[in-house]
Amino acid sequence: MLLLIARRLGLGLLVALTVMTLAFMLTRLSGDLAISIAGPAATQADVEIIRKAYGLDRPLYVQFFSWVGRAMVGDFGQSYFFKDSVANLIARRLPITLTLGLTGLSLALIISIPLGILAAVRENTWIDRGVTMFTMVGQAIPSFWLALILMIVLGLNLGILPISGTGTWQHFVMPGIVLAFTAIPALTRLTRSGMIEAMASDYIRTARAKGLSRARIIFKHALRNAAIPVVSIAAVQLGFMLGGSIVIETVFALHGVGYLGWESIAKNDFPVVQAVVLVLASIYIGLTLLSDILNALLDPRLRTG
Amino acid sequence: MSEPIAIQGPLQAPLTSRVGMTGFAIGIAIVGIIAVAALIGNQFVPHDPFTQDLGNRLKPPFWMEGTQAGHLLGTDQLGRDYLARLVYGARISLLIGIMTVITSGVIGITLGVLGGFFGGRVDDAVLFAITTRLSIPVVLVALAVVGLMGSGLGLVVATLGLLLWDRFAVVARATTMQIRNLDYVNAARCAGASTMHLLVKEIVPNIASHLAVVATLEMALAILLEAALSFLGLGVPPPLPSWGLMIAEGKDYMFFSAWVIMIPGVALFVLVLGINLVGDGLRNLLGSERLR
Amino acid sequence: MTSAIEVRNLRCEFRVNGGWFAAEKRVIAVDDVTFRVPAGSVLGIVGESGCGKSTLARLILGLLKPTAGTVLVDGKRLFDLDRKARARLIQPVFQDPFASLNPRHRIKDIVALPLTAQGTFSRAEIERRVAQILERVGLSAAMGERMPAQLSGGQRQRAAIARALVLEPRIVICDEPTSALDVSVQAQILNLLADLRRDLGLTYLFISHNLAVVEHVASEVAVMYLGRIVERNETDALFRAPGHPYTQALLQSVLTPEPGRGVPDIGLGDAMPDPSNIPPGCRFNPRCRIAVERCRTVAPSPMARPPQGMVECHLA
Amino acid sequence: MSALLEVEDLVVTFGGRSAAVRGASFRVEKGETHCLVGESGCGKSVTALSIMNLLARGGQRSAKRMSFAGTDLLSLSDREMARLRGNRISMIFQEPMTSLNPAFTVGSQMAEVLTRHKGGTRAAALERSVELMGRVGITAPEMRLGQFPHQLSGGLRQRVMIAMALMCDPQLLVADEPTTALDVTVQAQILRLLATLKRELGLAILLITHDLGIVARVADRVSVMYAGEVVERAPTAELFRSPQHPYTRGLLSCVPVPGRVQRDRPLGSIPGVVPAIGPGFAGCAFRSRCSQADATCEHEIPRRQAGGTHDYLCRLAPQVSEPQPA
Repeated sequence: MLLLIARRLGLGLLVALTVMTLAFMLTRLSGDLAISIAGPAATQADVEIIRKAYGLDRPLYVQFFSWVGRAMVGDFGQSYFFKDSVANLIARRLPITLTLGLTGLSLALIISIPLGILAAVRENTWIDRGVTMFTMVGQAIPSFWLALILMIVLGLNLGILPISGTGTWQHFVMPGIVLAFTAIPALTRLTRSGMIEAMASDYIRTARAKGLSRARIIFKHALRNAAIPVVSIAAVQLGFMLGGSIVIETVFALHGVGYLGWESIAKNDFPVVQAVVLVLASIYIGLTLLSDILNALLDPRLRTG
Repeated sequence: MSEPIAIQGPLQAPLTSRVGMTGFAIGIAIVGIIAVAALIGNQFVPHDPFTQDLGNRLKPPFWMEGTQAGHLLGTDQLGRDYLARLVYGARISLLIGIMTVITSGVIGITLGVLGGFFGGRVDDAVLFAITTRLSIPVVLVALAVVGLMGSGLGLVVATLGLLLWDRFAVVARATTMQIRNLDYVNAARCAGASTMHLLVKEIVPNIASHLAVVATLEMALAILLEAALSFLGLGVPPPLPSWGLMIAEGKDYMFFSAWVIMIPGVALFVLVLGINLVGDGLRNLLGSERLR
Repeated sequence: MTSAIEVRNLRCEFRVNGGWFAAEKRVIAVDDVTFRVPAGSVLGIVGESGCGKSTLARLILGLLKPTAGTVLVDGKRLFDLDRKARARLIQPVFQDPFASLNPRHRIKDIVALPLTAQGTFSRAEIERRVAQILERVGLSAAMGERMPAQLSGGQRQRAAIARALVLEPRIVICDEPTSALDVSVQAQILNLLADLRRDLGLTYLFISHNLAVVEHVASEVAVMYLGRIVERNETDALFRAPGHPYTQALLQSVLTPEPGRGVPDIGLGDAMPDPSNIPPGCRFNPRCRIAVERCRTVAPSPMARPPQGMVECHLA
Repeated sequence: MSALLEVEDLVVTFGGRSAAVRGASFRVEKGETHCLVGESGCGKSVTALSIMNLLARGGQRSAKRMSFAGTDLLSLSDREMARLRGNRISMIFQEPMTSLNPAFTVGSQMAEVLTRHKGGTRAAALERSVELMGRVGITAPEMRLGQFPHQLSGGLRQRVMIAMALMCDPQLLVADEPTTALDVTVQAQILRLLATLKRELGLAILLITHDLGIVARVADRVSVMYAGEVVERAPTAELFRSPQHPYTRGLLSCVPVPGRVQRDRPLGSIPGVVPAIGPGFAGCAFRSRCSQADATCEHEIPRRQAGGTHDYLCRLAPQVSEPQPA
């Protein structure tokens, strides 16, 4: 088991390294960084000074390895725009994104699991069709547009929630709802299909042949098996939600990591862009590992040989 | 590697319900109407989507008071005809959706089928590529590419195409693995068929229906992502009327004239819903509910 | 005379990932198997699930690479033959007729595949041969135009047999060809296979878990247990006087339709065979009711058994 | 005398379309083993499931009579029927590999049957589980309690299923192809076990199978099913001695019997395939495959007697015959 975890960590590291390479190449795609940092009004001399100051005159591979080497120990360099260390910036912004992500995930699970169960046990009734329709609608609503509508309805018309900013817990309600909506359709359908599959299985037929009550059949025998993929995928889903929070943070002016990413892209602040990509990727990698471990713990077939 | 997608056997009896088929029909109708509008709609709209008319700014659509005759859906903040822009925007959305699906489909299906069929080292490499791709935050990277390289329709298509192949690869790989050891593939091998024949004639036709479902999902996703990128100002450049960009441009006026974001938003929603209904119909036809 | 099939010291191992909390397992599916099948005869291979009989079939068809040992088909090494030459010599009929026909192709295209893969036949020739073989296996020309889903299990298995024979191979590997069929259809297929063998002079390797079926079709029978052939002999001799306690138990457990005889006590314990954990000594010893101390430590070597056979048992 | 289980004119339809069972009738007496035999699709499993009221969604059952120990099963509510299942009627299935819940231990799955129907503590239920596991020949039952199904072999799982079915001392055990998925040596062990339990506990068994060998060795009485009908009913010995229905005769001739094999002779076989039975089908369903069919077979077929407890569904008069050579 330890060996396997070690192997998975190794794989994760390799993935992270690949992502770093890609992120580095990405920021070099735009041509001469010194020129874009210096801005349109700069003279040739200004550009040269900037090039030296940021170490951009060194060969690409030297720049790359020096960045990788320092990133390994948590030093992502200095932000050009914010005049602060990138590590500090991210450390300050990350809690906000994590709060948002966890709020969104919790809301999504609270809504989608009961809905999925309900649809499954009422398969092919109007309740099931209603739930399916709800998931289709949820999948089709653009999240930024939903955010704007909530702002108009909850913020302006009803005036019960703040429209944007980071100050209080109320500021997380609307973004949390919008983020939850990005995961609810998938999680609901997964719960539903898992439950339908379980309810049609041989062991549920056995449970019925044993004369067990309907509640026990649904909530003990079927749900336990249907929940395994849902729980393990929830972890992966959180990774996707953190990655997708950039749009929502930007709309609500929530100063998390995603917002930071958007700002730094707009400002050509490439050390920050690189670091944000890397941090989000690392979180995702960690969550997939967690998901695999959860899966193994929940499924006795994987737990015991 | 956790695979969020599980697939039931391709040989399962089709499970069709009348209700499911109604959705399928509605979906095809929606996508069909929008496609027709995108192709020839501009013939029927008396305005140009780019002509500004600053004297007629923010005129509301026909069902509201103060509407302007001739501008069925009103005008935007620069007095451009909203209907004309909406029709032009449909063209952009569909173009992006289709081009992205083609690009990402070619990449993803090739990787997935090869990994699933050959297994071993090839599969390790494919799996690594998929894992790496999944760990990259799509929106951020797409924004960064467009932000750093300059915006443009072609660039958006290329970026999304290179980023959205993961689900094609995962599904193609999983279904191929299921099929590659079935006895009809073994029988074809024993019949002396070439590897190319096995891949193209025995495997791909049997996973094609699953891939068609993925294609609808990816098309919907690409359209939504393009809208999001344009909304954030790093997608299709103005004055092209992408629906996402129309929402972004209307954002400043939404508290007073909510319709400026409602009209392009609803259009986006209906198109994506239509595509999803088509996908769901296909899925019902296949009886593979877990193919998300 | 060269044998149609000759297998020497064949061995096949798999590595099975044990999951998160268990060690990787090494499964020995086929363990040092040697035998010859003379041209024109039928070797039946019997054994329970997991004994390696299907793996053996796959090795002889070249679908799996052996860990060690050689397979000679018609006197030539299997892996020296290219795919087309191999296809001309040896063809399979698989168990499940619902899985062995590509659901997206028409029956006549499926049957034609061995011919088209050769690349040397004209279209007219292919059509002529397909029509001929379809008729020979009892399918009408109209059946050839259908998709597999439109055929019954027995008809599908006829199509699979047609595909196997269209290239006129010398050898057919039948891997449980009737196990998925109902008994009335099973009889049709067995009769068809017997006719074809007689008329075309074919050699069969016939794999089945059903002893009665094997007795009906095979001229010689090999019994497999945990990857090894533990007894082999001419069919009549083996069924009349089985030497290995496992063969005896297998024969006893066949329930013939004779009312009033009850279910025999075959005296095997519930130590089920596990190919990832083969016991030392004789691999059958944990289930054997006559096992002695030597059986637990020393693996028996093959001993001749009249008239033509062998058995691997210290006590036979 | 009333039988333990009486089924008369059972009809089962799915989604209102074609009927899977078309008027099946049979009786299971107390303490006897009754076999329902037939090929795939003949409706034998559906019959068993409809007795248990376990039909898959869309399945509709109706019957002139379906009673168990004097109770009319058709009039019971779902809740009342659930109280009967696992308690006075138990059922085991074909696939021991998938019939146990992979997420729970063997012990917890067994114990819940007793606590559900008889109440009592979990500890007492576990004790009873151990006792029954010993009874069905599972070695080291205490250790098995804490194991998960995937850790057991197929034969062991089927023994667990049987032990679980016995938890509440049922009067009837419905066994749907209980050995089909098992190896022949394990099959013999499981069938011996069922025979022993029947003898020692006075248990009646309704055994569903396609295997005439099993029928011959374990059944007291047999009902042969074809295309949703019971075409012949007889005591076992009599059925094998003088089968009357052409289908039964054909079926018997198809089975290769070890030791009586003539390798150069073809096996007997039944030509053709089971026809699709649509609504409005009348007459004998076997006529398209029967060598003795004539025009009268297209009309209603009477049930003929061939002895006190032997009857069959065919126009042909009963004949005394030697057993079919195999």
